[in-house]
Amino acid sequence: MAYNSDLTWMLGGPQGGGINSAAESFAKALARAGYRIYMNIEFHSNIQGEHSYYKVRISDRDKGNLSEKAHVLVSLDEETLLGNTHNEWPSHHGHLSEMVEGGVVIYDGALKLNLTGQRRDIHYIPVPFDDLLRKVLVEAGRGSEFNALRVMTNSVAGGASAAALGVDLALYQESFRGGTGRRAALAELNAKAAEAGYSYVMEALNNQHIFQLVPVKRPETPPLLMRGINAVALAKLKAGLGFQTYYPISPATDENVYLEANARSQDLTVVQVEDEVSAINMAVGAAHAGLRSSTSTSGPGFSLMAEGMGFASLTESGGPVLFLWMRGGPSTGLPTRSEQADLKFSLQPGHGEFSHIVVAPGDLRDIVEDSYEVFNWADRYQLPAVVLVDKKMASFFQTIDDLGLNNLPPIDRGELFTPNGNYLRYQFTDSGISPRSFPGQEGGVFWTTTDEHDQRGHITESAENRVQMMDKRMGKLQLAAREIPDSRKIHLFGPENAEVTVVGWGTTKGAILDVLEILEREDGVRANFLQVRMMRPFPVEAVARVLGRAKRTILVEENYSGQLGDLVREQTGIKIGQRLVKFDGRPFSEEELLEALRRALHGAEERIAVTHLRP
Amino acid sequence: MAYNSDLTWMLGGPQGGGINSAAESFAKALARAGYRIYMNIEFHSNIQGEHSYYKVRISDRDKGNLSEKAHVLVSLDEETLLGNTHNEWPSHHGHLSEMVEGGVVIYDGALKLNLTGQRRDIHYIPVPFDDLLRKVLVEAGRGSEFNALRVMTNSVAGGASAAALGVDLALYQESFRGGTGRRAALAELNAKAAEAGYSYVMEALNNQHIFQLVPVKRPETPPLLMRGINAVALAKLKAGLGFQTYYPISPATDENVYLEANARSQDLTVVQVEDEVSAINMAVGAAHAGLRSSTSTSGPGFSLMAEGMGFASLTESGGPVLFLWMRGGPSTGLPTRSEQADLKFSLQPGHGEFSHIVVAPGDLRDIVEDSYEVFNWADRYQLPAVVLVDKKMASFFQTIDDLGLNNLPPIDRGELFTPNGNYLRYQFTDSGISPRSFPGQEGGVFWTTTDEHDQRGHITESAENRVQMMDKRMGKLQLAAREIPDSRKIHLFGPENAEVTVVGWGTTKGAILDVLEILEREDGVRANFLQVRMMRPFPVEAVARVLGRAKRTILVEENYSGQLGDLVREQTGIKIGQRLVKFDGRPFSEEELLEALRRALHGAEERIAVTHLRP
Amino acid sequence: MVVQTFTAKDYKTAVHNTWCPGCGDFAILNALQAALAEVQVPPHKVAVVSGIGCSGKAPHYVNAYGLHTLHGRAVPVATGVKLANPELTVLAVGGDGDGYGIGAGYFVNAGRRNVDFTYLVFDNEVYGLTKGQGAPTMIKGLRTKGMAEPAIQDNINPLALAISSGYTFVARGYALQPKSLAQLIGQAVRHRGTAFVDILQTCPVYNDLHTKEWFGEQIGGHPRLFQLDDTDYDPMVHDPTNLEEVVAKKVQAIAKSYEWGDRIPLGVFYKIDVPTFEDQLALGDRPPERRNIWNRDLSALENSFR
Amino acid sequence: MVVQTFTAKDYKTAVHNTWCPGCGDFAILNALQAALAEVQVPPHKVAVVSGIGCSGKAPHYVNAYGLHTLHGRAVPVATGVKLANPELTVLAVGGDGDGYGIGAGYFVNAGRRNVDFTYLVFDNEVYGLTKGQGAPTMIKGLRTKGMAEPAIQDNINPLALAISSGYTFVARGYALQPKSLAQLIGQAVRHRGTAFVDILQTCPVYNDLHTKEWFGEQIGGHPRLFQLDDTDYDPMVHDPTNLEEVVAKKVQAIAKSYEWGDRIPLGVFYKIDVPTFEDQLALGDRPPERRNIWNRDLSALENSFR
Ligand SMILES: Cc1ncc(C[n+]2csc(CCOP(=O)(O)OP(=O)(O)O)c2C)c(N)n1
Ligand SMILES: Cc1ncc(C[n+]2csc(CCOP(=O)(O)OP(=O)(O)O)c2C)c(N)n1
Ligand code: SF4
Ligand code: SF4
Ligand SMILES: [Mg+2]
Ligand SMILES: [Mg+2]
Repeated sequence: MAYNSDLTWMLGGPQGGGINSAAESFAKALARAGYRIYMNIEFHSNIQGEHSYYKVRISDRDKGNLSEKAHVLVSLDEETLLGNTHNEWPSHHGHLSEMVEGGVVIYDGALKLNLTGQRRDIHYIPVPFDDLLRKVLVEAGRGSEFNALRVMTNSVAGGASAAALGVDLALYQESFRGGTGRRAALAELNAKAAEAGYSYVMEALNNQHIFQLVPVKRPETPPLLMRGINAVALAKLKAGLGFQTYYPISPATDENVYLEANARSQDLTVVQVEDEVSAINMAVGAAHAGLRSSTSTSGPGFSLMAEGMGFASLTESGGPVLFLWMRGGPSTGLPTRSEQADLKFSLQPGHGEFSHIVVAPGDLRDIVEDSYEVFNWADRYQLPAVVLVDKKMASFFQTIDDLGLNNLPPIDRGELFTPNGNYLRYQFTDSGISPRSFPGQEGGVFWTTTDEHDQRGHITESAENRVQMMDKRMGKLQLAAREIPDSRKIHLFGPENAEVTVVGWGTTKGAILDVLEILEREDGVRANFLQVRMMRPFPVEAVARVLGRAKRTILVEENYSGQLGDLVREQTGIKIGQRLVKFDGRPFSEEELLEALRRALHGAEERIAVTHLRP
Repeated sequence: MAYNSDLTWMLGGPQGGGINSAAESFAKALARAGYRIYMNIEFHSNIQGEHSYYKVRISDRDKGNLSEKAHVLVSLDEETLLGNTHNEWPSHHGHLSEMVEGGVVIYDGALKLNLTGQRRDIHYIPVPFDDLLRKVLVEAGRGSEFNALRVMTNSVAGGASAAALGVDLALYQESFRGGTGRRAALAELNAKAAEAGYSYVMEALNNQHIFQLVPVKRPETPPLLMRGINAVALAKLKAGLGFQTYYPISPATDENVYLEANARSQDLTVVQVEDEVSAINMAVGAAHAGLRSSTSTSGPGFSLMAEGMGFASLTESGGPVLFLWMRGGPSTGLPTRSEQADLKFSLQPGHGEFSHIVVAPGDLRDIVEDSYEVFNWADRYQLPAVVLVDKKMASFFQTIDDLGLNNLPPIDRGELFTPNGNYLRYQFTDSGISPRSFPGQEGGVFWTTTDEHDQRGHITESAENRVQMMDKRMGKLQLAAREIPDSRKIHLFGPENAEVTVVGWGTTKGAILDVLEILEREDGVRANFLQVRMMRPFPVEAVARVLGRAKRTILVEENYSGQLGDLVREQTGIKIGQRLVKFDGRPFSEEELLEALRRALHGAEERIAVTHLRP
Repeated sequence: MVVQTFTAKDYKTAVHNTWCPGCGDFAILNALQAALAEVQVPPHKVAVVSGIGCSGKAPHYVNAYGLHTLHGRAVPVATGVKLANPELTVLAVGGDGDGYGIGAGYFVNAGRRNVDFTYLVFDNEVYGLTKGQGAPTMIKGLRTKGMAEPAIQDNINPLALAISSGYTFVARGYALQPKSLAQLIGQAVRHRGTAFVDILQTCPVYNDLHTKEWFGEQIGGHPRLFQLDDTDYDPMVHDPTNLEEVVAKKVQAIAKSYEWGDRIPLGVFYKIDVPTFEDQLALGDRPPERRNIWNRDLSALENSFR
Repeated sequence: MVVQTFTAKDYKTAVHNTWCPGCGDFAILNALQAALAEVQVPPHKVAVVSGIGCSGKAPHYVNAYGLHTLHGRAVPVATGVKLANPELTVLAVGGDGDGYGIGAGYFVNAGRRNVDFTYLVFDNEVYGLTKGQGAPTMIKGLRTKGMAEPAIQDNINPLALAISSGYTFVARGYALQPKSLAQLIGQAVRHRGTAFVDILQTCPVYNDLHTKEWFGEQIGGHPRLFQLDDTDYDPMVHDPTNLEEVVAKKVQAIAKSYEWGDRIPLGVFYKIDVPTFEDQLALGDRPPERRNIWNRDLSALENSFR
């Protein structure tokens, strides 16, 4: 039997029912075993009961996105298989349609399911998770602890999955070992539970593996298995973050909670505030007072920060850095789904004209670099900045060997004042940058105001001063555009002289890169990919240069209108020929993007809207 | 002596010191006499004491903007003439530089001014306003009422001005007559006060008029002398406005205060709320409940409405209509100065993608039409709308014969429901418009939510529904684009085949039209003017058509970056060749715009920033 | 006896409910529906306006006009609905985070306005829908299982805050006493002016401190929760023009609102009958179509500018 | 006696003042400068943070770090400044519209937090800078010359609101009693925790009801304004762990705060000494450069993801 080098395992069940820990612990075991993982979760804006599912892509090589298809599906409830019928308009019909032919469906044997009429080309294996665990516990003389240890059904399910995926049982069991404390104490029990699940499924499959994951070498140092949201947090800590405010909101909460949990040990001040207006204003106060400050939110919270953005920029507070975890909009929208629909708003997030920086990292490596360096820029150019991230980036896990936290440029706080007896906070200088003092420093007393102000920071309505101050503030954006190298603003992947140039930004990066590889391999299409990573100041020349010589251009965005397309046209005059958009809250899968690109290439449709009609 | 057909009178003094009523009453007298007026005021964000001034352009024909030059200047304080020296960086050096050669400066004789070193080519006439009034009152046996009647120094100043401008005294005096009550009782006294001022100045000028306003016929019906802010209010009332919320903010306050003053008689509900977040949300509630609702604010308030805009649009509340009285930004900025810097923000005023309408009237006639009809559109397309107006439009007065309130199309509330036993508030229809019910109606019970929702208005995260709902909501914008005629979206003034096309929007309209006339007359330049009046949905084809055949294009905007220029390029790909911008908070004067256009025409500068280095 | 045209059932919908099993919100929902049945207002004359949170989903489960709005904005939206159509019975509902955190400014300023609607706060001391962070009613020093550390911010006193802000009906209810809660909500709905009820709500998922068991405890032979009605406490201002009585009743209510712990009073703490905002604007009860706004003659106004 | 290194003059600037002649703000400004001199904190260790309004211009007239921020946001900004650099003496100042209208949500929630700064509200009962509309402290039924109609919204009681929100120092001052106001501000600055002072301020341009004359009146031989200090009123919670005393002192203060009209008490209404927010976060007094944040070793955190 041939080995499989790219399998997708899926786990579905009710929210709050433990699928997160089950999926994450299984994936971690595989990562430690040497497999490369890309996984993501879909869930409702709900606490307990609604349908949620994890998709885990397991390979011997790095993958940057999910596949549409599943090889093995573990289901803890009926809805995962058959859909939700409790709604007037059911929102999905279960995941069976996603299974590959011959795929394996493992479901909780305690469910009494009627599967008549369902696909017959896949294997259905009811596994009595609870019973198997109970037996293991009883055998170990700990039957009475069943309720307390019930979470171990995760290991039963893991073992069952290992069997279905053709993962070596010992390799999986190994992952339980080597912990400390309670973890270590339970290692053997977990290993037994895994074995129970494994054996049960192997028996059901007549001891024949249906899939067989290609064997890999266990790495010396296990890779990180990490979400974007944690990578952001670590990069911010590395950048010297001193002050973080937040108001709970999905999908930003996890970043905030992680920082909060590490606040005392990292000498970081984290404040849970009363709303996002407070979040940004408090962060502006802290920035003026000399701490690197930040706040993390998503669309609804960002909308409430519009006034604060202008405040920060006009008063040149040097921060805060805002992390905008985009989710399905508009308004409350789809709070737990992903979308790239806040780009345009982030470029002009408030009234009047002011300078700020907007960056959009695309993968874990970008995230670390951008989340870190944007603090340098905020200080250097004394302005606020926005980092565009999204729900997908918040929730996907990926294996990566290390984050490169020690290879980052030094912390640069920009120009600082020296007392001269007549300090002017907003002094006109050639560069447009006025050296800063911070409250508490002798000789550095300054004033600032959200009214137009003079060099000392006092209100003035002088026309002459107004013009100079506007030139000074807006000029800093041009300065930043000149100083920040193109290599931080755009990336061109693939051959210079490609037949087609795909243009995108943010978290579609992984999918686009993977799909272009397939297109080249399977269709012989030589394509390249222009990733736009800095949105403001916009890399006008660099983008115009690439697109100017592109033979054919296709835009890929996860929003309704193709916002980067508009921005490119506004800035360069270049109209990207075709737009592939997806705005149903679910990221492009590899197959969807591949199919859409093929369709675009074979036709001339100006806009192709891709929809994922599954859960 | 030749008659003057275009004179500018100016009145300067400390804020709160009565210049408003003095200038407005004098201008009204001239308007009633048959002159056409265009006047505007500049003032600080202050209550009492800072420098403010009115400029009043008096002509026998309609003018759409102010001239740089002044023929007669009445000054109630020293600063008006000599500038402010109390600031570390004085913001101006007085208005003497604006005087035409031979111009007349009338100032309060009670001021002890040192005018040495000042211009010698103008007339300085100190007039003892108080003394002259006191004398008039004593002669009338009412000397003891001096303090109570001191406001009559306005009439002394008016009389003095009439003399300097060469206005017939009797014509001016006539304006006091015909009132009722207290006004009538004081008519003769006022006339006498005017005469005292008049005679005093005539004597100082040796009974020689320096200027002589061309005589005009007193019209049967006096024209309206009106500010944009009142025209807006009347149009809104005509449109059936039922609910207005506001939080005080300059320059929107006057509209709100005017509506509030007329609320009881007009059966209108006006609520002064605690902030702008409340203002928009309350207005959304009222819109859902079936009243035409509106709120009026300026930049800082609008920034706080970002979340509410998405709410209104996503829930298809059919309103509110927001009047955005733009002022100098960003942040608190220049609260009492004018700017056109909120266009971009108004196009994407919140996170996510949603449909709304943005219009930008250019003059009194546009204001009435747009302020009125936007309520029809809000109802018809069930979305919120923004009307872009600015501080200039709020404060300038202009003569106009009537507002045309009775020539407007009928009120159209859009599609309303008929009970059918299974009403769906968000029913999918071909047009994308779902008939509305309002709370209280039997058979019309609906739900709505800021989460993505199904046809009944209940939360759903279904991908299929999501796509249909986004298509429905965004499609309404295309529907509006199709149904609203081009004639409401753009205007082309001047010859089709001009040498140069000036592009602009909003209140620069008057200045542009006047200046193009001069350019044609004096320079023989055949120019036309493309006024863009509807910003969203953007009239892509119409604008592309005009600009596509333009030989040369020049953008005129009162902001830093030329925002309409960006929008045009984003939407049509067309880059407007040259940008003339002004962002010092003071509108273009006729001379400034003329000079800048000439400079643009004679060169190839891509951007010309015009500055008004006066107060 | 009034003929019961409507029963609680008439205010229910068939919508799939996504609250957690055992959530106290179910009980509040039932009480609300029972109260509407008791007041006998037809479903189509009712509007229920909510913020965002678990509690914010309530309107979907009520057969009445339902507006599930923005986080923290239920009160302004409800105000707009009521002022636009005073013939409606309007209820605002939402969580404690919604009402006292992000909504605190609207909470305070609505008190000043006294528009005739009922405001029910589902007070579970946590941000439920965002996973259990402490809300403004979380008591300083306490820590639920969802919190990493004990709360370091003080809790607000919602009832005292309401009285200081001018509310004319201030009460506290408990989710799991269906009859008395329904009766309390009924009183609130009948009150003319803004009637505020803080409802102690159990959240079995995140609040493991103030649980059904805790609230239900007997201490020294007395139940922790007791009804003010069963005492000689008199919440009512009998002569609203008597400023001394007004102040005395406010102070009494605030003092009472600080009783917490072993003995927690429920019921109406304060009530005064004064003209509503609508009364003062003389809006009457007219729905939009009966306002004199659709065909205005503005010639006099226009001519005043001549 | 302490050596006076700094005098009130050291806290003054030469900036052109744009308040109206006779504005009560001048007196508050003087008292604030006198208080800083009395506390003897060097100007460069002081930050004055304001909102927008006439009152919001105050920082420009104080020789100290001055942040004139957004309307209604002085409190969050001041909180950020103080938490970033706890060694600073931080004052937030602003109007009643700023603080109790648009800022009400921040006012309430700052009470819960108890960060160590002083909050002075210049309470003139009107929106001064936007031309005299009634502010949240305008009493229902009253009408100043700037208002078209008498107020139809109730006024809030700022002191009761503050106490209900958790403030640990709550006081009322009067602009035109320079000595006692300076002394009161001094006490507020010295208080550890958020110290709130509502300052009755005359606005000769818009408030023609509560004028200098009105405040100065003698009624029945007694001055309208009197100092609590001169009575046997005791605002202090002596044992902060004694919940009964805490509640009693709160209730006493709230009752006192409702005294208004012929006799208006001034001074400290309530004071309790409890750990500040910073204390609980163990921030110490370190300015930014002395935090251990500039060169973090994150290998352990990173490795926890392996
Ligand atoms: C502007 C904004 N910020 C944050 C959120 C995220 N959010 C949703 S519900 C919620 C809090 C819910 O807590 P509460 O109001 O107490 O209601 P509960 O869920 O406990 O009923 C928050 C912060 C949001 N929807 N909008
Ligand atoms: C978001 C926002 N809304 C409105 C305003 C306009 N505004 C400026 S000052 C002010 C009110 C001032 O009143 P108050 O806070 O009492 O201060 P005072 O002028 O009386 O000292 C308002 C509403 C603003 N600057 N920002
Ligand atoms: S999280 Fe708590 S409040 Fe929310 S539904 Fe679940 S039990 Fe109820
Ligand atoms: S308007 Fe009132 S508060 Fe403002 S400066 Fe003038 S007097 Fe002072
Ligand atoms: Mg809650
Ligand atoms: Mg005030």
